[in-house]
Amino acid sequence: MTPGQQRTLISAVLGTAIGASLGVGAYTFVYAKGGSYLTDNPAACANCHVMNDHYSAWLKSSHRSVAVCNDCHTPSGFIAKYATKASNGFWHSYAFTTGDFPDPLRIKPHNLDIANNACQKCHAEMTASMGIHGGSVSCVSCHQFVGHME
Amino acid sequence: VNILERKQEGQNPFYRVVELSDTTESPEIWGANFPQQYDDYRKTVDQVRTRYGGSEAVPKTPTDADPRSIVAQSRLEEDQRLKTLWAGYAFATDFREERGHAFMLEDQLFTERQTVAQQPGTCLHCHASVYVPYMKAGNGDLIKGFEAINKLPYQEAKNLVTHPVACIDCHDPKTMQLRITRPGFIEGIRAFKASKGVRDYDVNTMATRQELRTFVCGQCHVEYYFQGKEKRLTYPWSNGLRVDDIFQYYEEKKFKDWTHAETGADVLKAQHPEFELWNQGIHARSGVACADCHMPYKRVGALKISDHHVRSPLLNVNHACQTCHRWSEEELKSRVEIIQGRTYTMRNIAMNALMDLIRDIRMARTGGRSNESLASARAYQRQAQFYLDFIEAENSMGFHAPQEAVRILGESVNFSRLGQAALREPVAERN
Amino acid sequence: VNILERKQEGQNPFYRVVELSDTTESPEIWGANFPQQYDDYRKTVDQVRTRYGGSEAVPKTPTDADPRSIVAQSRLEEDQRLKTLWAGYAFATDFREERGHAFMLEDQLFTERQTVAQQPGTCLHCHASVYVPYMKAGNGDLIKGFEAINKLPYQEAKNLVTHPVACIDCHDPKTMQLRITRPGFIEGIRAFKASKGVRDYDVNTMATRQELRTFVCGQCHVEYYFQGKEKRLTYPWSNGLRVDDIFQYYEEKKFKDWTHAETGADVLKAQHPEFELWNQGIHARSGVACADCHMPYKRVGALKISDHHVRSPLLNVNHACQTCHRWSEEELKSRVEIIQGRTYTMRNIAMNALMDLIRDIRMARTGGRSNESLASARAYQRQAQFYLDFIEAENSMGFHAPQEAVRILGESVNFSRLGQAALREPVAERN
Ligand code: HEC
Ligand code: HEC
Ligand code: HEC
Ligand code: HEC
Ligand code: HEC
Ligand code: HEC
Ligand code: HEC
Ligand code: HEC
Ligand code: HEC
Ligand code: HEC
Ligand code: HEC
Ligand code: HEC
Ligand code: HEC
Ligand code: HEC
Ligand SMILES: [Ca+2]
Ligand SMILES: [Ca+2]
Repeated sequence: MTPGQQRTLISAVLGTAIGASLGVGAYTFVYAKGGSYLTDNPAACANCHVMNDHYSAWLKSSHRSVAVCNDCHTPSGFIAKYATKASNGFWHSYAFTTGDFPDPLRIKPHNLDIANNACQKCHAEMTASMGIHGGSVSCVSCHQFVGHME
Repeated sequence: VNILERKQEGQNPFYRVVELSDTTESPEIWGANFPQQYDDYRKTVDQVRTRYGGSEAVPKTPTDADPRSIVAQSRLEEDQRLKTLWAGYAFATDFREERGHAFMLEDQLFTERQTVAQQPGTCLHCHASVYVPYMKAGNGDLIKGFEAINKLPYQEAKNLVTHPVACIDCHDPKTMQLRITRPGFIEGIRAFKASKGVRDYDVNTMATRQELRTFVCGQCHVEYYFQGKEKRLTYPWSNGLRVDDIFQYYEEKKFKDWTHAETGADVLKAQHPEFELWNQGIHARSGVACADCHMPYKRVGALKISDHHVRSPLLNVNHACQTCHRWSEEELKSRVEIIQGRTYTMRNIAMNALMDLIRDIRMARTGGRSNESLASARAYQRQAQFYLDFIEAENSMGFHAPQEAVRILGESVNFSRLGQAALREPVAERN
Repeated sequence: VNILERKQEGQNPFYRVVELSDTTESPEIWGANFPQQYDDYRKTVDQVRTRYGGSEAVPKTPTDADPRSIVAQSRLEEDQRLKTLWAGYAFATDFREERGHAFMLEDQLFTERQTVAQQPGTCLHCHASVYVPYMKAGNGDLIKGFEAINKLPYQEAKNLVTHPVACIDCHDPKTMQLRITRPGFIEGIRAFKASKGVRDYDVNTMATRQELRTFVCGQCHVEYYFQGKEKRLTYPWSNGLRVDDIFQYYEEKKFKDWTHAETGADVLKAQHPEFELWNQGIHARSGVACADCHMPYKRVGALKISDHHVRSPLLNVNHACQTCHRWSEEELKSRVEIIQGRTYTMRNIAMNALMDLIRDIRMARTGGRSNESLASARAYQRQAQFYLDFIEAENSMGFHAPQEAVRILGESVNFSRLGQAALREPVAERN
């Protein structure tokens, strides 16, 4: 199997597993292409209209050709990555179904940390010099638009 | 709602259940096609107070003269100095905090300012749905209708209108696009553009959509005066939109609103220059329109619609501000209040300086000084008063242009204090 | 280059070719480890002018007293009113636009303010690399060394220092972390935090990294005075950082910098309160540090480093502003200039008001008025002058806190004009 196929398989398996285990309405899960939560295809995120804005903002961003949603919105590491997808997937599906979520969307602190750390996945070298002081700085405080051009 | 409905909402826009024409005035009919906007539109009856804005619902016993059972709080009672500021003018008898659009017609009908003074039909331009009445009175010619109704006495003209500002005052019934229906703005913005070298500016064909999201409000939220005996509504913009340009305009026209009862100075009344002040601010510079903050988009299912509950953005921070600013609601509110607090501080310093000047001129006058010897002090009062009132009458307590608002108040202080000096013996001349 | 190649270059950012200790003063040695930062650091010799900032290189013939062949333009010549403002104080003899860090030591050594007045060693705190000298003079105790050198006459103390601000003044040589080395700030910020209820604040252990990116600058870019005969450098922050808090502090201490030559008023000199004014601004509120704008990151190959060419951000808008603001360089520049222009307008109005007051007091004085009858006017001058100077001495022409800057100037106008009134017969008392 190519890595790609492997991924899809894992996704499928995990998908149903998480879907069931977390009790996401199977209907919702399938209907909203919940499986898409487990692929890395950005278009998949946009299966929910509420994600459309961010999808199109991402298309305009400097990262469209270098980073997909999951590069920034899921931590590195297999388990962590799918755990996050599962919880976000669950909560987003849940929120989406109940319609109970803030407008405009606001990234939650936990997910903002994930995004901030994600930068390091690719820019560790570039920012090594910044690191040498210890103490943290938020990439997003300056680079707010890298993932989503306004 | 379940997810299936959401997906559908995603596709369908509006159902046209009735046909709207250029004479369909009643919002209720428009509401059949656009129920969500209509529902929000009707919410402007709500009265909620913010630190410096919103409005408070004050109960009052209805009379024949004034059948209103609820009004907004009196600004004159909140700050007695305003009575001195406007001594001899209708505003000194009744001036209240403004409230939602739903009240605009009744508040104009029943303000005591109507009983102490004879007002012209012109007043209706900004307090009623006048588009259809103007077109009728002008047999299809908006400007002619405008001129005809301006001339009528208010008590006669008022019978020609039925609604507060309505859908048709901002929208083209066929396309629903924004449309400017107010002659005052059409002519005012043309004069302003001319001063910038743009000739024959026609707002409805030349303005961008984003500009119209501000201009529809600029139809009324502006400084104005009644020109000549035709009482033609005029926006004093041919020198520019800054307070200095507008004051210079009135100087050139030698215009006065009234003669101050205590000092005999020919003074001016500034009125709600939201559009003008906003123009000097960073948001205008950044292309942020009135509607972006006062009618922000909100999500209804899959749809994003403009919130037609026009109100203080501080009552709706999350939609009004957080689309552009990542700060928490609390933080955004305190940022506004810091800006407003600074403005309020300077506003009071300027107010006290002007009270001192008015007292001095009054005493010098009763002390029997000649008009010549009072002329300079009165000229200072005229300018100090207009600059102060420009920010006092503007309704964001400086938020629309924080630094400019305080600059204007600072200049007002200077004029008031110079006026006082003009009444006193210069030190130079003593022994 | 693609991101892979970058990886290669990027492996380890800096090669430690020399060991740095707590006594390594010379930047050149540090430069061996950090060549890029060192190169930029040396660029602070550049002199480029902006509308209100930067500096202009003015040639001058070297003398024994002052061997400098190039200085910055004289602010006194640009605005003669400053000579009246500071009449009787050293600043009236020589005051120039400030320039890059590279010049800080020589400009202090050779300013004419040194020849007309006897200065203490305290001056060096902010114009030289004093960390190592302080440690030496205090046998390892920074504060003791600070106290010892404060007391020395400047001409003696100056022999203890060699460099302008150097790496070791901002960095820990072992970790390269930012570190506060200035007693004035360590004690000043502690007093300020105490006023906010935070006890025993220790800046080097309790400040966040982002705070340090501002505090290292706050070591020197602040209002200060010399306390008592020990000439202890003190930052007047125990009531707070706003101009009103600082003025109140000096009132309580009954402190004066000098007695005004023309009016006999006990007045104060404000000096570069960048840190204090920044604190009142929207950028501070948003967590934007001095270094973010004056030492923005720049990309060098695979690394991003802090631009150690500390200068006006208007000479580096692209790095300094555009990461956060998506506007064109031209647009950002004009936004700054609009803010600065408004501040400059009010600054001139306040300056003229103060000139009028000074003239009045002078005349009343030569006219033989008693000190009692001048007391009130002099008190107004003291406050008007401090408020005006607070913005005049601050170096961003209001940009660091636009609305607050104009608020302060507006209050200054009020004080000056009230002072004039205090010298004149009140109108009330005439016939
Ligand atoms: C290069 C990194 C990056 C990529 C790629 C990226 N994002 Fe984001 N995203 C961010 C950051 C950073 C934030 C937080 C923005 C902020 O705090 O202002 C964010 C915020 C969000 C938010 C919350 C809304 C908000 O503004 O707080 C959503 C929803 C979102 N992203 C969805 C997506 C989707 C869907 C995709 C793919 C189409 C995507 N993101 C791709 C970095 C990225
Ligand atoms: C089932 C529909 C749906 C799909 C598919 C979806 N989202 Fe979301 N997303 C939502 C909803 C609803 C919210 C608002 C949740 C809230 O804020 O409570 C949301 C919020 C977010 C947020 C910001 C709020 C937070 O939790 O921090 C991020 C980031 C985000 N989504 C990223 C993604 C990414 C990345 C994908 C694709 C891997 C994706 N979403 C796919 C519905 C969806
Ligand atoms: C999946 C890898 C990846 C992730 C995750 C990622 N980046 Fe990037 N980033 C890149 C690549 C590749 C480039 C393009 C480099 C080039 O242009 O040479 C880039 C370019 C950039 C640039 C320069 C272009 C611009 O937009 O100014 C910035 C700044 C940047 N990234 C910041 C961030 C931040 C902040 C985050 C996290 C919120 C982030 N990146 C997350 C790979 C990534
Ligand atoms: C204080 C503001 C600030 C912070 C915080 C910050 N950056 Fe930057 N970053 C900048 C500036 C300014 C540049 C200069 C870009 C240039 O040289 O044109 C830059 C450049 C970059 C670049 C190279 C852009 C290019 O031209 O390819 C990357 C990648 C980057 N930053 C990533 C990050 C990451 C990851 C973080 C968090 C660890 C971060 N930045 C934190 C301001 C900041
Ligand atoms: C960037 C957001 C923003 C923009 C753009 C804006 N405003 Fe405002 N406006 C505010 C805020 C904030 C207040 C203060 C509300 C308060 O004090 O409760 C305010 C107050 C007002 C008030 C008084 C409201 C009340 O509750 O008493 C009026 C009227 C007003 N604005 C009209 C306008 C007009 C007309 C325009 C366009 C010319 C405009 N605004 C543009 C944010 C904005
Ligand atoms: C150019 C448009 C315009 C014209 C003409 C106009 N108004 Fe208004 N009026 C407004 C706006 C906008 C407000 C709300 C903002 C405010 O109150 O400052 C308002 C508020 C009011 C209020 C409620 C607040 C208060 O002042 O007590 C009354 C009453 C009122 N107007 C009466 C009148 C009368 C009487 C006339 C004619 C002499 C008139 N208006 C002419 C635009 C106008
Ligand atoms: C036809 C004239 C007219 C137009 C057009 C108009 N307004 Fe008003 N507006 C008024 C009047 C009059 C009042 C005061 C009503 C009262 O006090 O009875 C008012 C009140 C307000 C208030 C104060 C509400 C409160 O609670 O204090 C806000 C905010 C406001 N308008 C914003 C806007 C915005 C934004 C637009 C454009 C989208 C707009 N207005 C268009 C005439 C108008
Ligand atoms: C004071 C001005 C004003 C009035 C009165 C007004 N609208 Fe609007 N309306 C707007 C603005 C501004 C927009 C945003 C238009 C845009 O962005 O192009 C808008 C947008 C709309 C839209 C487009 C969808 C949306 O919500 O953005 C509809 C439909 C609409 N209005 C219906 C109505 C109806 C029905 C009424 C009467 C009950 C009404 N409007 C009264 C100013 C007004
Ligand atoms: C459509 C975008 C948009 C909206 C909506 C918006 N702002 Fe802004 N705001 C901006 C921009 C752009 C700036 C200028 C600074 C910049 O370029 O980032 C700004 C600046 C500010 C500032 C700093 C200016 C100053 O004078 O200190 C404050 C405070 C602020 N906004 C508050 C608000 C509040 C409160 C609201 C809602 C009532 C709001 N904004 C709505 C875009 C917006
Ligand atoms: C948001 C950006 C920003 C921040 C943060 C900032 N400044 Fe500035 N600063 C400016 C601008 C813009 C100017 C005006 C430069 C000019 O007129 O050429 C300026 C001017 C100055 C000047 C005069 C520069 C000259 O060329 O004459 C000094 C000194 C200064 N700032 C120090 C500081 C200090 C110390 C801090 C922190 C306490 C600080 N600044 C924070 C943007 C900033
Ligand atoms: C040891 C004291 C000291 C420290 C620490 C210090 N400065 Fe300065 N700074 C000065 C002096 C003194 C001058 C004036 C030099 C002269 O005119 O000869 C100056 C000048 C400047 C200028 C004016 C440059 C010009 O072209 O006009 C800027 C900008 C500036 N400093 C910013 C900063 C920033 C930002 C920091 C912190 C990163 C900082 N300074 C730290 C003492 C200091
Ligand atoms: C608390 C720190 C501090 C102390 C103490 C200090 N300075 Fe400065 N000095 C600065 C800063 C910061 C600047 C640059 C900003 C400015 O010029 O406003 C400066 C600028 C100068 C300049 C160049 C601009 C000008 O004024 O001509 C001279 C000369 C100068 N100082 C002399 C002195 C003398 C003499 C003393 C002692 C009596 C002294 N300084 C004490 C911080 C300080
Ligand atoms: C006036 C204060 C000041 C002086 C003097 C100074 N630096 Fe820095 N330096 C900073 C600041 C601020 C940072 C950013 C630190 C951070 O973000 O944690 C920095 C960062 C650095 C870094 C980390 C990488 C980077 O560029 O961000 C190095 C290495 C460095 N400086 C070397 C030096 C050297 C070598 C000298 C002397 C030639 C020097 N510094 C002088 C303030 C200063
Ligand atoms: C690290 C981010 C950052 C940097 C760097 C930065 N700003 Fe800002 N700026 C902000 C924020 C945040 C605000 C507040 C408005 C908001 O919340 O969007 C703001 C507000 C402003 C405003 C509106 C405030 C007012 O008083 O009108 C102007 C103008 C501005 N910035 C100009 C600049 C300039 C010029 C520079 C560079 C010298 C700069 N900024 C650097 C983040 C930044
Ligand atoms: Ca109101
Ligand atoms: Ca300078």
